[in-house]
Amino acid sequence: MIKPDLRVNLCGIGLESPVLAASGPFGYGHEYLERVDCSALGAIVVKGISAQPWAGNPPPRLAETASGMLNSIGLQNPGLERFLAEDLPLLKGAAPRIIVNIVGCDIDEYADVAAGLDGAEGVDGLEINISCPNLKAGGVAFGTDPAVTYRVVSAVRRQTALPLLVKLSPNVTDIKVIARAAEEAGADGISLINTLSGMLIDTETGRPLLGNTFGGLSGPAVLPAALRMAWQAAEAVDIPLLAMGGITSAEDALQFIMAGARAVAVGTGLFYDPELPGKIVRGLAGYMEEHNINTLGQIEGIARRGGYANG
Amino acid sequence: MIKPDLRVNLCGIGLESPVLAASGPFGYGHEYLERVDCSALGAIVVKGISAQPWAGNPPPRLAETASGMLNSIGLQNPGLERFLAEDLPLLKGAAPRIIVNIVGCDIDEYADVAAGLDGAEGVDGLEINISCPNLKAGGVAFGTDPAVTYRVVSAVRRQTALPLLVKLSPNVTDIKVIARAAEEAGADGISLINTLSGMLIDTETGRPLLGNTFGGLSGPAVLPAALRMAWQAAEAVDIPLLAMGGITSAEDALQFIMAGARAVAVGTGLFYDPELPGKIVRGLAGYMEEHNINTLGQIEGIARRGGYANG
Amino acid sequence: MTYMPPEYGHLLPRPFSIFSADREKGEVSILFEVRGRGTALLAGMRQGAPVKLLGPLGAGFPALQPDSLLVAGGVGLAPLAFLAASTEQRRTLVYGARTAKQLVCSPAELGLPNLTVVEATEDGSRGKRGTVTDILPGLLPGSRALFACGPQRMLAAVKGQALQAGVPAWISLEERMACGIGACLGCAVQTSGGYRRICRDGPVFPAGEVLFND
Amino acid sequence: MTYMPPEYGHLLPRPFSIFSADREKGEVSILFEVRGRGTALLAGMRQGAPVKLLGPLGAGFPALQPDSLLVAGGVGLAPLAFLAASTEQRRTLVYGARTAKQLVCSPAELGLPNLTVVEATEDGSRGKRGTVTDILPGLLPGSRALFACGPQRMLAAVKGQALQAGVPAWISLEERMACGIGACLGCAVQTSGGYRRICRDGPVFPAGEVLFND
Ligand SMILES: Cc1cc2nc3c(=O)[nH]c(=O)nc-3n(C[C@H](O)[C@H](O)[C@H](O)COP(=O)(O)OP(=O)(O)OC[C@H]3O[C@@H](n4cnc5c(N)ncnc54)[C@H](O)[C@@H]3O)c2cc1C
Ligand SMILES: Cc1cc2nc3c(=O)[nH]c(=O)nc-3n(C[C@H](O)[C@H](O)[C@H](O)COP(=O)(O)OP(=O)(O)OC[C@H]3O[C@@H](n4cnc5c(N)ncnc54)[C@H](O)[C@@H]3O)c2cc1C
Ligand SMILES: Cc1cc2nc3c(=O)[nH]c(=O)nc-3n(C[C@H](O)[C@H](O)[C@H](O)COP(=O)(O)O)c2cc1C
Ligand SMILES: Cc1cc2nc3c(=O)[nH]c(=O)nc-3n(C[C@H](O)[C@H](O)[C@H](O)COP(=O)(O)O)c2cc1C
Ligand code: FES
Ligand code: FES
Repeated sequence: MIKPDLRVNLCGIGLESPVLAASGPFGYGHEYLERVDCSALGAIVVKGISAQPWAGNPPPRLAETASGMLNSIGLQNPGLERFLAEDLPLLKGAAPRIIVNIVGCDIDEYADVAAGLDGAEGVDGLEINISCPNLKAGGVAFGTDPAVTYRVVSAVRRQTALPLLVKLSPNVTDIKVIARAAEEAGADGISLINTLSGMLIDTETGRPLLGNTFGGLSGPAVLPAALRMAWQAAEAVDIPLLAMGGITSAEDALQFIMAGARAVAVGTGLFYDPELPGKIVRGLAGYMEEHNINTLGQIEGIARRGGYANG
Repeated sequence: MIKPDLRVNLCGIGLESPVLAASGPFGYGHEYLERVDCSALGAIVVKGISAQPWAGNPPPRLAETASGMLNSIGLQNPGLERFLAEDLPLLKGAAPRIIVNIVGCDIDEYADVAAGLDGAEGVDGLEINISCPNLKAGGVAFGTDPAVTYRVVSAVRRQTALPLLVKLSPNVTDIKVIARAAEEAGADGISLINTLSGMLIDTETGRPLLGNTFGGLSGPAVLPAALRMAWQAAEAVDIPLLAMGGITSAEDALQFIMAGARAVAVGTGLFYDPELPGKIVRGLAGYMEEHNINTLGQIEGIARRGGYANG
Repeated sequence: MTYMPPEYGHLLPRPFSIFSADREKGEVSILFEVRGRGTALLAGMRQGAPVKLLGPLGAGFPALQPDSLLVAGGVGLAPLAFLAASTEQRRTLVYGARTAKQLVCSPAELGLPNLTVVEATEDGSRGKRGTVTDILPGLLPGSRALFACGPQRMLAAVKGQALQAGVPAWISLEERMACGIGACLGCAVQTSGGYRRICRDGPVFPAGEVLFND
Repeated sequence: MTYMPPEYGHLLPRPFSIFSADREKGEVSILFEVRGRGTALLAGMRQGAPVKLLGPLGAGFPALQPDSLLVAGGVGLAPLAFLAASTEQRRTLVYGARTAKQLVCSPAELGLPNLTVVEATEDGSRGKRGTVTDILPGLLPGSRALFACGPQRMLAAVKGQALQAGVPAWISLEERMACGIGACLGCAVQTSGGYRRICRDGPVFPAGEVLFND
């Protein structure tokens, strides 16, 4: 009988498990590490860090939707300095690998955060969140324009030798051109998807339900759109993919791997079930045993190559 | 006590009810008209018609997703001639108002269908589906480019004096520029949203589940994204909106109306419950009675104006 | 179409064949197998809970002729049991499945005294060892018509055998559905006459018209 | 956090206060009101069905001091009943709601002999006619601390009255939640110290720190 090997190499980061905690829902990690068994996670992608502290959006910040949720946290975070002083020490050792998600309101801020994290002990990689509003361009997200994407990624690349993932916004006409711009600017990997822009209205008050009007849609509702974009990104670039969007089972994770993802992350799924990472890892192992698969590399992108020979 | 008036005027088409059947799920109408009470519908938007018959995509064409579904019907349709000869006569009289959705694989085909429908008795309006792949531009959808949108809508506008709605694709970075292009080209109204591009993979075969790989996501899962785009379109244009995307209750319909829609359509919701239109209409009437609202005009776009004064 | 109870969220209706009908009592029964979420939820419902149905829909099997052969794979038994119950003539049902467990109904449970049931399981755990297509060659020569329902692979094989033996055959197909009434064009099957709707033009088609893609 | 049974699809967990706890039996109970889909599904579950809980979470009320005043609006009774049960001292609970129907629990049902309950309903259908804020002015002067839970509008008014009377007050807040443990930053409330997390830094905050936005 086969003993499945779940290790993967994501842009030079060796992971014991292909299931990561997505940036945001997991916060800075210690809250979950205290309460639930996180040993099944290959890495934690910590919540977005900016150079200065960001206050975040007015409440309500959350709403439940059909098979999903909206959030408008507004990238609230303690800023680089406090992250390094207070959060990172709690994570080191306790967490598996640590990937830090970075945000900025202009290109310099992204570059500054990257520079500040470059030498930090315990940081295994960076993930740039290019869905932030570009304040110098009227609040349009950086990641909706390939030229701006190229500039942000290049600026960060110059500041760091750490493995660098670029996290794409799904709110674009053509994810392929954005993925290519990131690759050309020196990204080591692509993360996708961030949340889909959405909103709800409270019919009793006649007003938007979220304090910020718009929020980001995540959860199982978005899985088919996320999977389509993962498929398209895999077609567009040669660097590895970290895929996410609505994953709540091993079968969901397998779909992303078969579309071409090296590893997957769970975000909203953790809210439904904090023990989800372990369940997914056990489910993947079971699937691999059943289908005689030694390593995930054997099925990475298999759906792009016609699937199993006689499936 | 108030007797709520549910009539609305959509681009010159007087509707007895603000709830329409969305193009596609309702087919050419007669199948539903035979089986269920459709009297609550303000209009039927019939399935897309092209100049020549289209065969459609290979099966499987449907898949269920979390709170939604994927379809890849591929715009199968009998073509203009058979529609006029066989389908339209069955609809006339039996149906409330009739809006015909038109599709094409190039601009000429759109114009030809519009010309052929212009004089047809029983046709109250047209809806142009610009989500079709533009065969002359490598299969990119017409509706993802404002310049192409402008050209398609202008070409159709020249062929017809019928009320003309333009149905937008949600798979774009900025729905506002597309809505504005349609308005400038002479559209009388905007319909939105069409389906979000998505896919699923069958982990047993390792292959995409749909015969066509990609399909369109619809149903409650997409409601928050659809509502956000309706809100943005209402901001961008002055012509009325017909809004849809995941509506399965009067409360859902109200959210779209409060975001700025004149009328709403139900598609996937009909599959969950063929009696949905009547339930929504009764729910709207109940809400209006409770909140002392005479006409829907009083709450159209109210969320864009700060909501109820003391809600 | 069987509408899913709304407390489970938004689920498309599920299509099922009629297994038996009591016209006097106005009752129908369905025989179903748990495949995924929808059938698992139906199976877990408490007895007496209401379920909304729309039907009957589409075109079923033509009337049974003398010397007809019925062929069922697994839960494909449902429409054939219903067909068999429509006449008192003697007829033969070839009923196959992977293992005895998938032979969901015993001949006695069907309560059709004039029905001869030939069972086959791939592992030999009940009836003959093998598939229905191992048994058909012996029975086709004397038959005037064949009616079949089961997995697509079985139907494709049965179609080939029937055509070769010159026996007219009708097969009942499956595809994922949304509307169930012919409106959405979601349940297409490729036939010699182009795409047809399984829910309305079928689910039963003359075997010769159906183009299987494998 | 109460995790919703998976047969209903994907639903976020729902936060509830502990209404009572029996440490020996290892049991806790919650008292809840049906507001939307989640609570309706919980209410419809058959007796004995398992429910997954994560807790206790966050920071509750500080220890009861002598001459404390408890104030509950509707189902906000839950954490105050739990607090009241933590001591044998005499204390007073002001318990208000729109109508008698929303006074979900009678004093007798609470089974707390040392608790004096003053009820108020807006329509006068039980207890005094009016809101808890009509009653507080008479009781605040003799009180050394106030503990409250209820609708936001009530808490804002109670905060004002307590501050004015110079009585230290703690209030338990509500906001929509996702993680329940302080990770997602979804349940923010504006305080004099910036946004704080209701699930972890609260739900109980010193009233003076909370900035109500209405
Ligand atoms: C005309 C017709 C008659 C049928 N009669 C019966 C019957 O009498 N008894 C019975 O047990 N089943 C019958 N089926 C199949 C039944 O509809 C499916 O098993 C059921 O819809 C699966 O629902 P689920 O939620 O459990 O599975 P899902 O989770 O939706 O899917 C589980 C698996 O079932 C397959 N599947 C899902 N829906 C369909 C579908 N509509 N057609 C074919 N495969 C599907 C999927 O490919 C998937 O592999 C019939 C189908 C059709 C089209
Ligand atoms: C710390 C805390 C303790 C609570 N204790 C209790 C308790 O002991 N008993 C009790 O009955 N309720 C309590 N609640 C409120 C309870 O969590 C909500 O009523 C419940 O989550 C509503 O779920 P639903 O699916 O029925 O409603 P939904 O359909 O989700 O929403 C219905 C309505 O409830 C409101 N709502 C939804 N979730 C929340 C939330 N988390 N906080 C505030 N409002 C919400 C929405 O604005 C909406 O108008 C508490 C909330 C918090 C934050
Ligand atoms: C509450 C919440 C906060 C989030 N914060 C961030 C963030 O700070 N940076 C980021 O790149 N993505 C953030 N995301 C997006 C997630 O990392 C993920 O891309 C998205 O939610 C889709 O995955 P899911 O469906 O598994 O949640 C956040 C998502 C949620 C739900
Ligand atoms: C099966 C199916 C077929 C559809 N066919 C068409 C079509 O022919 N033309 C069109 O403009 N939209 C078509 N649509 C899109 C719907 O009209 C609608 O825009 C979309 O489904 C979102 O609404 P819903 O969530 O209520 O279904 C189709 C949708 C479905 C589910
Ligand atoms: S299921 Fe809609 S046409 Fe068959
Ligand atoms: S609910 Fe996540 S921080 Fe409070």
